[in-house]
Amino acid sequence: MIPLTWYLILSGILFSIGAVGVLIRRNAIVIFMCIELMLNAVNLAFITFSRQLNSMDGQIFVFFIMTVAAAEAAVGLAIIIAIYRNKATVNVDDINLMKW
Amino acid sequence: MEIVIPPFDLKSISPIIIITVFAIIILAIDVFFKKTLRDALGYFAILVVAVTGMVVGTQLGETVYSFSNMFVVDNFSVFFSLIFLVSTGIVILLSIRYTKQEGINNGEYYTLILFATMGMMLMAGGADLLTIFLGLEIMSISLYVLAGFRRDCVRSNEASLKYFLLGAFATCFLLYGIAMLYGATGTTNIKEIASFLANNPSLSNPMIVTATSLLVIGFGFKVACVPFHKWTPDVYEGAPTAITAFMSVGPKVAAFAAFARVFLVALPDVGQKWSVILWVLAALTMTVGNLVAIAQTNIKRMLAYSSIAHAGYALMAIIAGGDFGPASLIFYMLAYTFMNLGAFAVVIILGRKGEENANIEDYSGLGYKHPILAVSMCIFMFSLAGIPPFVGFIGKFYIFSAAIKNGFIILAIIGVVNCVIAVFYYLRVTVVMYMKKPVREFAPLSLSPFIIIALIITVWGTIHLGIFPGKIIALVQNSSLLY
Amino acid sequence: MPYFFGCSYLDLIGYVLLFPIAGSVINGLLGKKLSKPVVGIIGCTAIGLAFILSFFVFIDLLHLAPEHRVFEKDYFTWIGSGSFESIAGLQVDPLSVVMIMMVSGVGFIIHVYSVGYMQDDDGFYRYFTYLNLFTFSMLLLVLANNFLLMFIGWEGVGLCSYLLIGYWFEKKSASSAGMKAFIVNRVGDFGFILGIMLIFVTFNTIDFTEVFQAAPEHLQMGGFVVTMITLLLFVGAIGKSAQIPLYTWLPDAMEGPTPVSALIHAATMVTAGVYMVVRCNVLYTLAPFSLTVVAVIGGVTALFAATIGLAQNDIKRVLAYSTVSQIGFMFLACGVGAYIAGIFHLVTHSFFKALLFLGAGSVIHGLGGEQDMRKMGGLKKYMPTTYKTFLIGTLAIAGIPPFAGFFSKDEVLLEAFTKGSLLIWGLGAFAALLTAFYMFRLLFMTFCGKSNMSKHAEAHVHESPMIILIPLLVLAFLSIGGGFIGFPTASAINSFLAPVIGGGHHGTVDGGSLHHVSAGMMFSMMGISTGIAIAGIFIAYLMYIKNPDLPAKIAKKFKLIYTIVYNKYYVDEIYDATIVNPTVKTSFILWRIVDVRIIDGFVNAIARIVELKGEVLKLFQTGYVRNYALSILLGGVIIIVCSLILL
Amino acid sequence: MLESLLFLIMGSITIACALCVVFQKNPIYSAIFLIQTMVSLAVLYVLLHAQFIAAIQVMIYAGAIMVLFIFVIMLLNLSKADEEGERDNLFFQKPSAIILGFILVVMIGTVTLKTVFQGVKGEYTPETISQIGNTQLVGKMLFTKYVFPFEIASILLFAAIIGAIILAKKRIIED
Amino acid sequence: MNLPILTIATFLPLFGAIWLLFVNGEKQEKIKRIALVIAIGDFIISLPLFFKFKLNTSEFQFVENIPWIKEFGISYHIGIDGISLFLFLLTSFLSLICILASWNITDRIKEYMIAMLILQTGMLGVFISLDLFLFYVFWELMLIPMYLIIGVWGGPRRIYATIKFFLFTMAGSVLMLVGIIVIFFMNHKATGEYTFDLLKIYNLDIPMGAQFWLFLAFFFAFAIKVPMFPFHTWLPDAHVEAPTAGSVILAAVLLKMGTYGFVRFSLPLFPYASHQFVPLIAWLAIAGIIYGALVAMVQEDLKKLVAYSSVSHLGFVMLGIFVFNIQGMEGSILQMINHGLSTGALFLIVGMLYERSHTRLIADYGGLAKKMPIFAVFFMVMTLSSIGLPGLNGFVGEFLVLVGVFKSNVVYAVLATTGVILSACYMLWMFQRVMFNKITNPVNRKLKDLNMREWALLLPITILVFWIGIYPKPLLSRMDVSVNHLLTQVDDKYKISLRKINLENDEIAARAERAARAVAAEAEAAARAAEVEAAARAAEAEAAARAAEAEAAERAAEEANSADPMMEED
Repeated sequence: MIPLTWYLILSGILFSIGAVGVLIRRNAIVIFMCIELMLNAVNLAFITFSRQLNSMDGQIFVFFIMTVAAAEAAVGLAIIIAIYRNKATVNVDDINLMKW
Repeated sequence: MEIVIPPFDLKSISPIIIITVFAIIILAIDVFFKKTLRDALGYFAILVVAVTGMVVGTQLGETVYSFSNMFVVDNFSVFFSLIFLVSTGIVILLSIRYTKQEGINNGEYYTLILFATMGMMLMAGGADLLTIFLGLEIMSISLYVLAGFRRDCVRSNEASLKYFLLGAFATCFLLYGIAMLYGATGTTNIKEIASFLANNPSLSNPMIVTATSLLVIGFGFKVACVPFHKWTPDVYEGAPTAITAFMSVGPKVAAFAAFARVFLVALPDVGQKWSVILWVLAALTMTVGNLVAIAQTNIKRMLAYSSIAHAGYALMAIIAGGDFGPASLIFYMLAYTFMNLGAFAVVIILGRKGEENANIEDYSGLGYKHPILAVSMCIFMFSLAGIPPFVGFIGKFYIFSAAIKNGFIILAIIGVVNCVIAVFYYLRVTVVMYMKKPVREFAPLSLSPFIIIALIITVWGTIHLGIFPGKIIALVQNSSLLY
Repeated sequence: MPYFFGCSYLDLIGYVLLFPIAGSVINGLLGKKLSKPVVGIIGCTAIGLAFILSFFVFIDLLHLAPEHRVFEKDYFTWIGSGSFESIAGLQVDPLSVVMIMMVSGVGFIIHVYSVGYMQDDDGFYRYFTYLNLFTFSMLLLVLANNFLLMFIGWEGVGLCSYLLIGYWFEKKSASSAGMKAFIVNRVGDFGFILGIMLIFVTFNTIDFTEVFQAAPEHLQMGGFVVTMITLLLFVGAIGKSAQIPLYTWLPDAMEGPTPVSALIHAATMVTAGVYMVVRCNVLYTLAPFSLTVVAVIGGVTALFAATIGLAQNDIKRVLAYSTVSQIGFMFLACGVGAYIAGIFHLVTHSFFKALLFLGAGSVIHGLGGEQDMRKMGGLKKYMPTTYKTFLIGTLAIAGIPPFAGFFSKDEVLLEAFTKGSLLIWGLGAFAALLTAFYMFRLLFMTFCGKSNMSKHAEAHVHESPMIILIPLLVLAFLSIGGGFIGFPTASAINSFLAPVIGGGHHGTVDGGSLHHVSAGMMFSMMGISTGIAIAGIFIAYLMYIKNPDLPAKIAKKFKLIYTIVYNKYYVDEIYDATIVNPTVKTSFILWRIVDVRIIDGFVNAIARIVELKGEVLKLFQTGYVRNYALSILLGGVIIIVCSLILL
Repeated sequence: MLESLLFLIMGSITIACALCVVFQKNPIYSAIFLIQTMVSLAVLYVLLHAQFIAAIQVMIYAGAIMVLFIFVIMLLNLSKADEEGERDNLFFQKPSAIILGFILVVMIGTVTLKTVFQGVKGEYTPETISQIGNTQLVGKMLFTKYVFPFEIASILLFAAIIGAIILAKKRIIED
Repeated sequence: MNLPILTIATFLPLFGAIWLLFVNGEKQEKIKRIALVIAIGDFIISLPLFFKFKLNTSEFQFVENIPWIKEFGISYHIGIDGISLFLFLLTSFLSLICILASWNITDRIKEYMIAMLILQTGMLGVFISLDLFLFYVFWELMLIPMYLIIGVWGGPRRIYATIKFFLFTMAGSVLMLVGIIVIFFMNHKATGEYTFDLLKIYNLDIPMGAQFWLFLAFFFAFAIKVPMFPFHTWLPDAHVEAPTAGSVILAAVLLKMGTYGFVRFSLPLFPYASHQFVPLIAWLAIAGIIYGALVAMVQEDLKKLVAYSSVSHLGFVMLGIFVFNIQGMEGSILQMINHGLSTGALFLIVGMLYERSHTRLIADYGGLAKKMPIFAVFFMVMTLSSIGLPGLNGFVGEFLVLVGVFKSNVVYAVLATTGVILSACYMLWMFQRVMFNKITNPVNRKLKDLNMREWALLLPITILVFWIGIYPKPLLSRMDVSVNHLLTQVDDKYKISLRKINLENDEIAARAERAARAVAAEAEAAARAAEVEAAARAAEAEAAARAAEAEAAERAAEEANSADPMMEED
């Protein structure tokens, strides 16, 4: 059996990729997808820990995270739609009316 | 396999049930009686808040862990819940006229505010990181929506988007932290984490240290502490003013409640040793908040930065810990609720449709035109600046006491120096109101009896608690016993 | 012992002060509504009553045995703080009685004179208010029983001097002169007040009697403390009595009305320094070094001022420099330990100098305000009485027997010769020569020779009215007879004042009488001084009557010296350049640079920096949501790294 | 051995797909690669004995949620990657993000490798779980220990639905 | 019957302010009259304090002590002693004058009067608080109305001035807040009681190291308020911009809060540090005296001139406080009152001029004495009082201060006395330029002399000026016991500190000796083993021992030296 730390490192890599994605992409939807990626990384960590600790709590937590992800997806996409209606763009760099 | 469903201790969560149920009822009323009962929804919402408040009040003094230690009712959570309800109540009072003016859908608006309040109560009463997380999400999602409630307004959209993206981003960190904490300790329950850490020195465990850092990011984002603060001014500026008022108080206070509970109960020794990093964060937060606030011309942005600075002060209370720290945090949050909401009340009263992003200069000569409003604003500004005899002073005094008591004298000095910097921009509002001639005609005030009530409550709270804080302090000291 | 309503006149000493202050208050508050004669009567009566009472007090005192001629009356505690106590109390002893009689007497005469002199002035009541206040202050100065109370009088006369010099305040020169007088006096007071403090710290009291009693036991002869005390007090005296280097205010003080010059800047106030030194003779005797300083400063001032007097053309200024010079004589006397001689000269000087000033006033009055001697001349036919009295005064000051000045000046020179050194005497003698010269120069230029008056003035010139002439006559009488109170070998003033010298009871020091001097010595000295005086007069005669062109020639020949002397050695200019201007410039620098630029600049810079930091930090708020996320991640990474390193 | 191999393969796929999500210019492709990532993660979940989660990962996450994403992308007609071509206003953003990401990876890796796990072990070993059944166990937990959060989650979803409706519906001109 | 006179007197103005809130702002006359009645009432109420004041007790009198915030041991503890009595009376007297002086204000008179009355409460409260927290509250409370008075009713640069004023004072006082809290916890540590009660905290023996920092914390608050050189730059600006009454209050009362703070808090709480800081404070005070005077001399603006003269005058006060003897202290307290009266009056006078010709530039005046003789008299009296002419109030205080200073340090005294000369220079020069000479500015030909109201403003002050100058005994006798008590208190605590230091030094010396002896013994032992090496080492050890001894002796001597001035105290 492979050590569980590998899973954790994988989760760390995924998390970092997601984070980098949030930082470098400009399409709001893609940014949001990168956030989903990060959430997935977290999920992987939870599952791994759950496995390691012989506990179900991690899995349940992941269940709730998925729920939250769904809720966020609903709201987030709604926000993106709303802003697209007003500005006809989802480029976050163009959405900087407010600064300083 | 047999499933034994645990006893439902509904009494402990009765406030949450009440507020949720009535929130849904409001939505239903809105759906069925759209036209006829517009304003009535607001009254109803206030009623809900009041009833919930009374129910919460009855819980004072007991400590109950319910639902497999998922939720706790203790003085700490009760007091915080009361603060949330007060702020929600005031915000609803502020909203009744405001929503009409801005053409905002009533039912969903109040429902979401009440949901957010419910989320906050969950955060304050969460005894498990999961509950806290869920509470945080309910609150956040409601607020993402509320921030973008004026759908046709680009700024509102932008605020909503920024808040949402960054909020979700920060939530990932929080979750990762929770995951790591879970991995290192085997549980997400605060009490169990505490007992685990009591037996195993956490500091030798890098994962717990990292987890703590990640939690700091997560909560730091919600309380808007530097360097996780950048969303605050933009979102505050873009969101509908009533919601800005709400956001500047409710979520922040709730995040502090959770922050305090996690750090002071679950991670007490981590919290202690962590003081260095939190120390730097607090100092940075106050300083950056105050400095940038000086450079602001928009009152909402200025208040946003001021709220960042206040987060810095409150962070000090968490760093201080001990028997004064949590108590001073609670008191400060209460104080902050009154004075900040009061300031926003004035902003709302003076706002006009579509032009609510008021420049500070627009308040020129307010003292001539609307003396009572100006006096109220003055009181809030002085209170925010921490000048006696207003409640802000007592709050700061309490926090500095806590810091000094636990040996953070330098931090306290940084704090007081920041108070002086803060005076600079708070005074500017009064200067503009009293010492400058009006630059233009004031629009007719958006006054309603409710907003006046809100103003009276906040002024009263700011003054009364400033002069006779004794009872509240006793209560707060009683509530700060977290264990 | 004569009694007044059942109490001794000594007990009524307070009224000596009360009358003038009452006069001052009445005139001050109501004077504007009263007519001029009434104001004048009130003013004169107040002083007159004071004089009469002083006289009775004097008589009272004479009834006592010489060693008991000290009477103190305490009224109330003025300042009491811890061990420090200053009681408002008066002290009557021979010295103070002589002084109060002189002050109130001469003062009364000048008051009367003023009624005539100031007749046409708008601020008549104001004038009398000040004059009465001045008399009050001077009397307080001499009657005080402790240093601090004396200081009230001391400053009070300074204030009145300020007010009276600047009486015609619309004239810039007048108001400036008043200010100058006050400030220069203050410089002296600086020393005086330090002296008082040193006395308090040394003796733990500032009461005269107690200090003088304790001094011989407490202090070592010539010790540092007593030397410091006396020197500091003397700094006060220098300021008030216009000695080098603080004399410059006195000539300027001639901006005031002439009677004021007579009263304040000749007869009374400027002698306060001398009075103070004599009052503290016990201390001075213990400090030989200080005495030397007093003598040297006195002698040098006497000569120095006399030389300036040689070349002045303003009639009052000449008199002013002569006053400086004569007071130098008094200090010279004190400096050699001849305190009584000093007081004697003080008294006679007050007579003849008042006479001279009033006479000059009469001239000025007669000429409608002209003060330049070069525009006078030949006045004796227009103003015979004035001329005669003035001549008496001039003879007195020149030291021609038997006029008052002769006796006193002779005594001073004699004492200087016997007790001091030849050098000191030489200073005095030379000064006496010059005095005789310039005084007669003044007399000749003014009254003799041919008239240099303008047509207008000549038409206008007239003898003064009786109210002006009577005081002149009285003073002329005193200038003739006044010297006899100090007639050698039978000096009444000597024996009367003797108990005061050396602390009264502690007659450790020789009272300054002339018992030790042989008669031959005395008479030869008399001869010498008379000779000096005559020589001076003769030179003056040569230059101004016989050969009126000579002065101009001499002036041409010694142009440099003449210019320097004519310009008063440029002392004022030097003070301006070395003290006044640098101070003002420094102040400007302090204000414009240090205060505004540096201190305030620093403060403002902090504020600016704070603001700027806000402006700069604001720029980090770019508005790009990705950027915000970056800062979250960056902050997070830093926190994690730090926490991992730290923990 | 097979398990390790599987992990390595699936792990590589996951990372590759994740990288594609980030670096693909076209949002649609990003979304598809995200789905791919999720599916491969689901495989890893199975390897970790979390079959129920693996199932809902595929069904709900990859299935429902991601479809929503793609739907929105289509709705807004965002398939062309026009915005990404422009000059980046934040020139420092990309390098610093990548450096930070790298540091993050290293840090998490180090922390993971250095940590000695002392957490309280639970009773649910893979054996017990397979005895009871993973899904049953999740169900049991949800209705016992986690009943409160479970109920709360419903409100969360409710709030999200309201929010989504509010924000996304077309403006109805009122009054 | 024991009326709570202090409370009534303190809060009556606040009550008046609340009353005014409900008066129609249009009725200007009514508002002014109400404010005046309140102020007069307040003054009358506070008069019994003077007459009923017991002379022979050092206890605080008219004490009221009610718990306020029990949780922190904060109480409403007020009372007065001989030190605060006069400042209290001065405040209520000058507030009355100020309200009368504000009669000409037409712009928003209601708000103005409210601010004045609140200000009065704040100021009165500062002087009677016997609770650190209460003190701080009043201390800050009075900032707000003052800020508004300058900022709203001030001159053209009022905003700059008022913000500067506020920030300066705030910057100083927040550190004091930290200091207060630190003391609070120190006291708690020592006694186990949470209390801010000053009288209880007086008994606290603060460690010497902590005293140093705490003293500094308080120092900035008070020094800025005083204001001591170089913290004074807010003052000229604030004065120039403030309306007349504001200037009067600022000069007469607000500045005294700083000096009062030193007397009431710094000295008794930190006696050791106070003594240590004497050189610094003395030099700053002297610098202030001379600097203030010099800068005042060249001012072109009347108000600025008077403002800088305040810097100079307050230098005397500070110097008197920090010589620790009764003359210095009483002189300082008296000087506080004197400065309040004469500088207050000078500001009134400048205000009267300003009302007439709307300029404060000295150059615009000249020759006024001709047109305004009565005004000239009052002006003269105040000028002379400010100069410190004997017979007027200024002299008594100044002289006592100087005597006190002279007793403790001659150099300070000599330098301070130069201020006497300088004050004459700048005041008289100013007076000359304003009142004397010919009228050059045609505007001034039409000036009117004082009216009845202005008489009423200046006459009472003038009477007090003469009274204090001629018969200051009623004041001094009331101070005597309190000042004595304070000084003994300070002295005793200081001596205890010194003794502690001596003990410590002895201990250090003993330890050094012991160490030296040990080394020597060791060396001796070594000597037996290896003679050559040992000789060198023994010598070294001996040298070390000697050095240690010498050091100890030196330190002891130093201590003795520093202790000396205290021993001389009578």
